[in-house]
Amino acid sequence: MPNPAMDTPTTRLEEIEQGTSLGKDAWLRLKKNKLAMASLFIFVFIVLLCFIGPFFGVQHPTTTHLDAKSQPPSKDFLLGSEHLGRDILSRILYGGQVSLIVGFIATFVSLIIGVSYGAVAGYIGGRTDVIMMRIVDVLYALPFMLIVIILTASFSEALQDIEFLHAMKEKSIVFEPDLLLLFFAIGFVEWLTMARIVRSQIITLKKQEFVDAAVSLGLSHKRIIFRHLIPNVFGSIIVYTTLTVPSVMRLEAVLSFLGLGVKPPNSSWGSLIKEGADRMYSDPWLLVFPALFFSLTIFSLNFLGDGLRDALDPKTSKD
Amino acid sequence: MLQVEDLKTYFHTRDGIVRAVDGVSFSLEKGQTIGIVGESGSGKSVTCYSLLGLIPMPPGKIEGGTAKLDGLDLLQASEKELRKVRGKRISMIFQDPMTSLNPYLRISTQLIEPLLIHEGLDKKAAMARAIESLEEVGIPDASLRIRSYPHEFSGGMRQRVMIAMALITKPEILIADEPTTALDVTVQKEVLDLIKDRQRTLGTAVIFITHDLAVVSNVCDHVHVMYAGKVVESAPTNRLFTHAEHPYTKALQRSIPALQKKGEPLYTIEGLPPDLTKPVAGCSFADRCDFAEASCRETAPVLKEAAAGHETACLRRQSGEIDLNS
Amino acid sequence: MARFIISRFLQAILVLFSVLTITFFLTRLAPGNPFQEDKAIPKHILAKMDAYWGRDQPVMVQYGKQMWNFATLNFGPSFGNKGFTVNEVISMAFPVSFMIGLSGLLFALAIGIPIGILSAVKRNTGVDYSLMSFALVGICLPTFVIGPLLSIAMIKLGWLPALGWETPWVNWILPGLTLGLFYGAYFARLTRAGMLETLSQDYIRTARSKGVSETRVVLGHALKGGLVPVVGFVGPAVAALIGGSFVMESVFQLPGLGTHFIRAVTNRDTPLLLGCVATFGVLILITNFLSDILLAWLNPRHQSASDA
Amino acid sequence: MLRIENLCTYFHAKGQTIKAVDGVSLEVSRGEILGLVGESGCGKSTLSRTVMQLIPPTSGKIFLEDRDLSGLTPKEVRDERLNFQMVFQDPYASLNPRMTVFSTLAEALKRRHPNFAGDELSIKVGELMEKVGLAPRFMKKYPHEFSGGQRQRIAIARALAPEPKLIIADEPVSALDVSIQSQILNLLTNLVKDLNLTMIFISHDLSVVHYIADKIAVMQRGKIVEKGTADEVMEQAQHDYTKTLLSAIPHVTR
Repeated sequence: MPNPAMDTPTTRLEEIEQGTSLGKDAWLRLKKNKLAMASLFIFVFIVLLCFIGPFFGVQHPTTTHLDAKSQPPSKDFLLGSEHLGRDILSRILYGGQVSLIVGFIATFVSLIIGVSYGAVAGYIGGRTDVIMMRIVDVLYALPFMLIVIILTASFSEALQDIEFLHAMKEKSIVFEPDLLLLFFAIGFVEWLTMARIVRSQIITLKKQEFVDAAVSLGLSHKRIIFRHLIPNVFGSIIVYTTLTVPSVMRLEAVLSFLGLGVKPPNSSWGSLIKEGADRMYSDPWLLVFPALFFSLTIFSLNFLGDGLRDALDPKTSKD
Repeated sequence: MLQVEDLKTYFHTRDGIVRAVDGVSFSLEKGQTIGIVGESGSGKSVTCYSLLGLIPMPPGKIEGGTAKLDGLDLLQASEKELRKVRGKRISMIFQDPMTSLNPYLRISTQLIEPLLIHEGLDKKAAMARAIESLEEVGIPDASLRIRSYPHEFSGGMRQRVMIAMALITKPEILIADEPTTALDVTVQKEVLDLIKDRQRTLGTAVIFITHDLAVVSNVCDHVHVMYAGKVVESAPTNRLFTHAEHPYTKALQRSIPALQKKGEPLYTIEGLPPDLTKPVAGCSFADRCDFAEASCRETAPVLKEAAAGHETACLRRQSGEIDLNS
Repeated sequence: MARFIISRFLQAILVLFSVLTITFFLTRLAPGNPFQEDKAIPKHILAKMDAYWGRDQPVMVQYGKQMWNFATLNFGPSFGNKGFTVNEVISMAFPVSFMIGLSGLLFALAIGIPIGILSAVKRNTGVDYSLMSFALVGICLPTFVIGPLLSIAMIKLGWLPALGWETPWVNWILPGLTLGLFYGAYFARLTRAGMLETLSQDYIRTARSKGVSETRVVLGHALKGGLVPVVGFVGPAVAALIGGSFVMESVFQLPGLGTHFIRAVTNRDTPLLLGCVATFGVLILITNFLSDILLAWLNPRHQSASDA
Repeated sequence: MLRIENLCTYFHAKGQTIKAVDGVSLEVSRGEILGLVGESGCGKSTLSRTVMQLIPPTSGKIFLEDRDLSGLTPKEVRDERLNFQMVFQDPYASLNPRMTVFSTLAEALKRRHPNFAGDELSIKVGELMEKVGLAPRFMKKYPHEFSGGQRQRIAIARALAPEPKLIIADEPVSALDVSIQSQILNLLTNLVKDLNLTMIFISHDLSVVHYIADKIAVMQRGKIVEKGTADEVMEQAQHDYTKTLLSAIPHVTR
C-alpha cells in the first residue's frame, strides 16, 4: 500500500496520459459507420451547392425566358425550365437556401425553447414541473397544424408593412416577412418533444449519485446544471436535433404546398414540388428534381441522426 | 446424467474475441447439487446459458465441446429438440426477481405456460396445478393472488413464484443463476431453504451459480471454482474449505471479512481481473498469484487429480512445490 | 379505474377550453376584416355589417358569446359561405376529413406495426435494413409527392378509377394509403425501438428458458410491452394526421373540412374557424382518451400508478 | 464528533406518511468507524442523506463538532458541507462520465483551496490519487476507462479532497467482487487510521461491518434497535432482530 505521507511529489507532469473522452470515442465510432459518413457527406455537399452554387454563373431564378418555356433539361437549362421559362436549377438552389434556412432556424428556435424549458422543469421538479408539463400536454393536444396556419395566414400582411423589415429584406433573404413568420410559427410548435426528452433525461440524471456528490460539495445550482447535467444530456439533444431539421423542412414544404408558406416570387423546395406536382403529367422533371434534392437532404439527415444515436448511446458502445 | 466436456463459448465483439468460457468440463448426477463459483466475468453464467442455447448468437458462438444429457448432445441439438428440453428437463431461475417476470402478464398466465407447452394440459387442469405449486412454495392464499400482476409481489415473493414456475413440470435439473444475490439476508435464507426442501421432495439435481462462497458452503455437495473462463479447482465442498488446492480459491477464502479476525488487514488479491480478449499462454491467474513462477506463465495448466474427487489446475500444486494449507 | 377516467375527462375539457380561447384571441389579434372584399365597401356599410355580426361589441362580450355558442354547439352563420351555418358546413365536410384520417391511421398501423416487429426480430440483417430504409423513404417523401405518384401507379396498373367521388369506399384507399405510408414509417420505427427494448429484457430470457417457441415469445411476451410507445404516439399522430388530411384534400380534390378551414383562416371567418378548431380539438381529445385507456389496459402498472 | 438527537425524516406519499427515519439518536467520536447495519428499506440511506443535508429532516438535531447543523441558513449549510462528504454504492453512477478524473478531483480540491491552480493543482491531484492507490499518470482519463474498484477509489479520493471531518460510506463495497472488496476495505481502514478520519460505514452485510467498524448500530424500519461495540453486538446480541440477522448469515462451515 503506498505510504500516504509521501513528501516528494512523484507526479511527473509530462507522464500524464491523455484519455479518450466520450465525445472523441463517439466520433471514432461514427467514423466506422459508413452509412452515417456517406449521409454527412451528401448533406454537406447539398448545403454547399445551395449556398455557393449560385455564385458560379447560374441563371437568376426569377428572370423569365419567354422563348424557352417548359424545356426538358438542356445545355443552357441544366435541369430544364418551367412554364414561365425560369431556370429550374437556379430555382432549386435558391429554394434550397430557403428550405435549409427555415429548417435550421426553426430547429434552433425549438432547440433553445425546448432545452431550457425541459431543463428547468426537470431540475426544479415538484409542483412547478407538474404545471410546466401540463402546459406542454395542452400544447401537444393542439392540432399544431391549425396553429401554424392561423399564425402564418393572419399575421403575414401585418409584417409586410413594417418599414424596418423592408430595409432589412434587401440585405438577406432571412428577413423576408413570410420566412420570419415561418421560423417563429414552426419553432413555436416543434419544441414540445425536445422539452419532454430533455426533461425526462434531466430527471433520470438528477437521481444519479454524481449529482448528489456535486451537491454535497456545495457547488452552485448554475455549476451543477451547466457542468454536470447539460453535458450529459448533450448526446440526445444532438441526435434529436438532426431528426428535427427534416421534420421542420417537411412542415415548411406542406405549408408551401397549401399556399401558406413561402410566397412567390420566392420559392422553396416545398413550393417547387407543388408546382411540379401540378404539372406532373406534362413536364415530369419539374417534380422530379426538386423532390430529389428534398428527399436526399432529409434521407441523409435521418441516417446521420440514426448513426449519431448509435455512436452516442453508451449501451451499444459496451456490447 | 449431465456430462459437459471441454465447453468453449466465445463472444465476437468490436474490441476482439472474448473467450468467456474456454474449455470447461463438469458432470452432474441425479439429485446432486453442484456449485459454480466465480467472480464477475469468470464465465459461470455463460457456461449454463450455453447448455440451453440461451446465448444471443451473434455475438455469441459455441466454439467447441460437448454437453451430453443422457446421450443427447445439447450443443448440437436443433432448436426444436432444445425447446423440448428447456422448461421440461432443465429449468432455470434468475438473479433479479424484479425483472425476470413479465410485468404485462398475470402470474397465472406465466405459471401455466410450461404446462400447456410440455404436458398439453387444458387451461383448467393447468390452473389447478399452478395454484398447488404456489402453495408448495409457501405463497399465502395462492388461489386469490394467482390472478394478480408481478408488481403486486415483494422481491422474496417473486423469487418464490420463479421457483414454482421452474419446478412446476418437475424437471430433472434446475439451474439457479445467483437466485439470492438481489435479496436481503433474511429472505435469502428462506429462499435457500425452499430450494433445498423442493429438491429433496422432487429429487431434482441443482446447478447453483454464485459468487458467494458462504452460500455455496451451505447448499452444495460439490464445487467448481472458475476464473477467466476456466475451472481452476473442483472439489467436494468440505475439502474445498479445509484443503484448498488452488491459490485463487485460497485467496478468495482469505479475503472474506467474515473469516478474518477484526483489526487484521484483509488479504487482498492485487491487480485487476484478466482481459478475456487477450489469451494467456500460461495460467491466467499468474499475474495476481503470490506463488507465481516463470514456469506458470509458459505452460497452460490442466485440471489434474490432487485427491479423491478433488482436482486443481495449479502447476506448482500438482508438482507439490507449494502447500497451501501448511 | 373510474378515478383515472374522470381525471382524464376533466383534463380534456380544460385542454379544449384553452385551445378555443387561444384560437379566439389569435384571430382577434390578427388585423384585417372578414368583409374586406377587393372592391372597397363604403365605411358606413362596413360599420353596419360589423354591428349586424356583433363585431363592434367589446372583445370580452364577443368572447363570452362565442364560448356560449361553443357550449351550446351552434356556431351561428359562417361569414365565408353565404347562407350556410357553421354547423351545416361542418356536418357536411367533417365526415370526409374523418374518413381520410381514419383510413390513414388504419393503414399506418397495418403497415407500420408488422414491419416494426419483423425488422426488430431480424435485427441488423438484410431484412431489417431494407424495411427500415423503406420506412425512411416513407418519411422523406412529402405526402403531396407520394399521393400523385401513387395515383399514377394505381391508374397505370388499372386498379383504381381516376380521381373524384364515384364509388365511396374505393376513394378512401388512395388518400388512406398515402397517409398510411407516411405515418406507417413513424409507427414502424417506434414499434422496432419498442420491440428491441422489450426483447432485451430479462423476462424474455425467462420465457425462452421455459421452452416457449420463438414466435410465441415475440407475439405473446414481447408484443405487449413493445407496443407501449406506439400507443403513446397514437394521440399526437391523430393531431398530425389532421394536418395531413388537408394535403390529401387538395391532392385528391376531396371536399373535406381542411379546405374549409384554410379558407376560413385566410378570410377571417371566425365562427367557422372556431367550429373547425372545436371539431378537430374534440377529435384529438377523444383519441388521446382512447390511447390512455388502451395504455392502461396494456400496462397494468401504468394504471395503478397513474402518473402525475 | 457527530451527535444525532431524535432525528426523524417522514415522507408523505399517496395519503400516508412513511416514517423512513423515526427518532434516531447516534454518536460517533473522532477517529472512530460506526457501522450502520440494516436490510433494504430500513431507512439507513435516508438517514445518511439527511445527515448530509441532501434531504431536509422533519425534526430532531444534528451536531457536527457541537455545531447544530439543522438550524443553519442554506448559505451556511453550503459552507458547512465541506466538512462531511459521502462515498456512494454504485461506482458506475457516482462519477460524472463526461469529466476526467483530474477535473473531478480538482473541482473538489478547489472547494477547500480556491487558490490552487496550474501545476501545483496537478501535483495535489496526483498526491490525492496516490493516497487511494491510483497511478497519477491516469488523471486525464475518463471514468469509463477504469474498472469498478478503481472508480470507487476515485470516489473516495473525491470525498477526501475537501479534507472533511466526517465521511459517510453508503454501501461502498456491495457492488464489488470479493477480491476488489477487500482492497477497498483495507484502503478505508488505513485512511481512517492515517488521517484520523471519522466514518459512518453503512451496509446490509453484517460480517463486513463487523470486520471494519469499532461500534455497530442495527437499524430496523427507521429505528435503532441495538447499539454497542462490534464484538458486543456480534457475540451478545440482545435484540431478537439482530439475532435473526446473525443466524441468517450463511457461515462457512469448517
